[in-house]
Amino acid sequence: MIQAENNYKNIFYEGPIDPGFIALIIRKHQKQREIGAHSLFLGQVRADKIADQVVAAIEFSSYEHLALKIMSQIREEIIQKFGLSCLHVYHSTGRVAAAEICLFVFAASAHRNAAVNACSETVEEVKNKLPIWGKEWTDCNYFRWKKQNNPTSESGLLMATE
Amino acid sequence: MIQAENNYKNIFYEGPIDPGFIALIIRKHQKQREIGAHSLFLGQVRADKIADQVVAAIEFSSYEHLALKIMSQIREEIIQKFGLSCLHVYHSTGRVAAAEICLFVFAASAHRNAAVNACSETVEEVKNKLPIWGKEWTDCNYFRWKKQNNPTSESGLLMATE
Amino acid sequence: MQIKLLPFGQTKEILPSAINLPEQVKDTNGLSQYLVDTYPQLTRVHFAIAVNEELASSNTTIFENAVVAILPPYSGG
Amino acid sequence: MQIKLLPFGQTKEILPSAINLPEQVKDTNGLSQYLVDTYPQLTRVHFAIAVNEELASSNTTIFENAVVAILPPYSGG
Repeated sequence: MIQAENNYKNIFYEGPIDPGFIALIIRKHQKQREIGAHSLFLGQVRADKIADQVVAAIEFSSYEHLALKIMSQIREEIIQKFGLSCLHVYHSTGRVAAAEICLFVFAASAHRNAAVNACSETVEEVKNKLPIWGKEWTDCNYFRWKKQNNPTSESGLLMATE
Repeated sequence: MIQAENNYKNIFYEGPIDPGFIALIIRKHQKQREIGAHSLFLGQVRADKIADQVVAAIEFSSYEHLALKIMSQIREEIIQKFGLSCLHVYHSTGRVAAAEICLFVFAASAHRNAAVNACSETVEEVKNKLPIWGKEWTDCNYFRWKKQNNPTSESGLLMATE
Repeated sequence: MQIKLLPFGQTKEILPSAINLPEQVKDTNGLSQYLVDTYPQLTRVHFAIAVNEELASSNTTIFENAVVAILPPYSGG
Repeated sequence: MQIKLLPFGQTKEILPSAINLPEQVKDTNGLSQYLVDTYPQLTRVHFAIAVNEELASSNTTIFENAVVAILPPYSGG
């Protein structure tokens, strides 16, 4: 696949994703008369307990260019597999506080099942295949590196040194 | 279950559902720090072909009070089954043009799978169990009564008499 | 017996909103038959019946002044 | 051999951003071993390697001036 590097669709959104931005994306599809269903997924930073502290924010960093390249492949595959009209992905970079949104996936299709299944599969792929890392900061300014399924029992907290 | 009649949560939205309203509902959950995932479904009126015409709008009517009563039961069951933080359903009444939104389901939970599965199951229940009817109007002002899976081949168009 | 009839969807184009039932109609099965006989256009339509906001999943007695809804197949969403 | 090192996530707190590799390190397997030996804190971290933006799914040769990314387990979403 030959594709100019700067042709990859951007997915990164600085800071928390604003609900107004989500509305804007929805509104953009209000002219597409062949669409019958939109499935949206929003990931929100949860104030998980870590030992006696709670997660106050996650700081996201990424190997952005590689992430865009991989996302571009995932996007093409999923659009084709499910026959989507549209697929949009946005992931926060930088700091996102608890109760704010850090991931937004939007799939649109003529039919419900295609939209819903494509959205779920995209979320799965984003979590497993994109080089993105989350650093969980607690309310006491300790941190630990997020794991995809961090057990809340295991602390592993470190003091901030930076 | 004893419940005052006017306690049923309203689900009806006059006309097409505005993306700004969807943003408002999302924003309302930005204080709930235990939420990790939102799953949203939006149903949009599709400009299906009927014979040589296309659907220009759907006019929705409902047995509203019975619909609210049934929805209230569905809502309680699904919140409990999936351990949701929130479940919201909005359905248009009146006329909704092609490419406009007529159904909005929102499920929020600590975890992704619960939110996604609850949202899908709610959409299914709304379509199957709520006394709501859609009258499909074509661009030539003919109509037919929508069926849950209207084959596009079968016309059954009638001339408007009202 | 006088009942209040709430026809929905396409049945609203066929049925009136109040109806005086003959004495022999006492339940939802009887009502279905009576309506189909009286309004032949109804033959083409499947419909369920709700009496006083309860879906009649089996044959249900109808009393004077009941609110009886005629519900063709749902098509919301 | 001089390479550009791009450590991400927690490896960014352990590794430098440029490194001069000894002659015997010629591929990603050799690099992994060299890094773990030189930066013992790395022992506790699983990581994958990408060479010039290609994930090294098997042992991959590294040339002078390569851009080598060190990728601990992803945790986006």
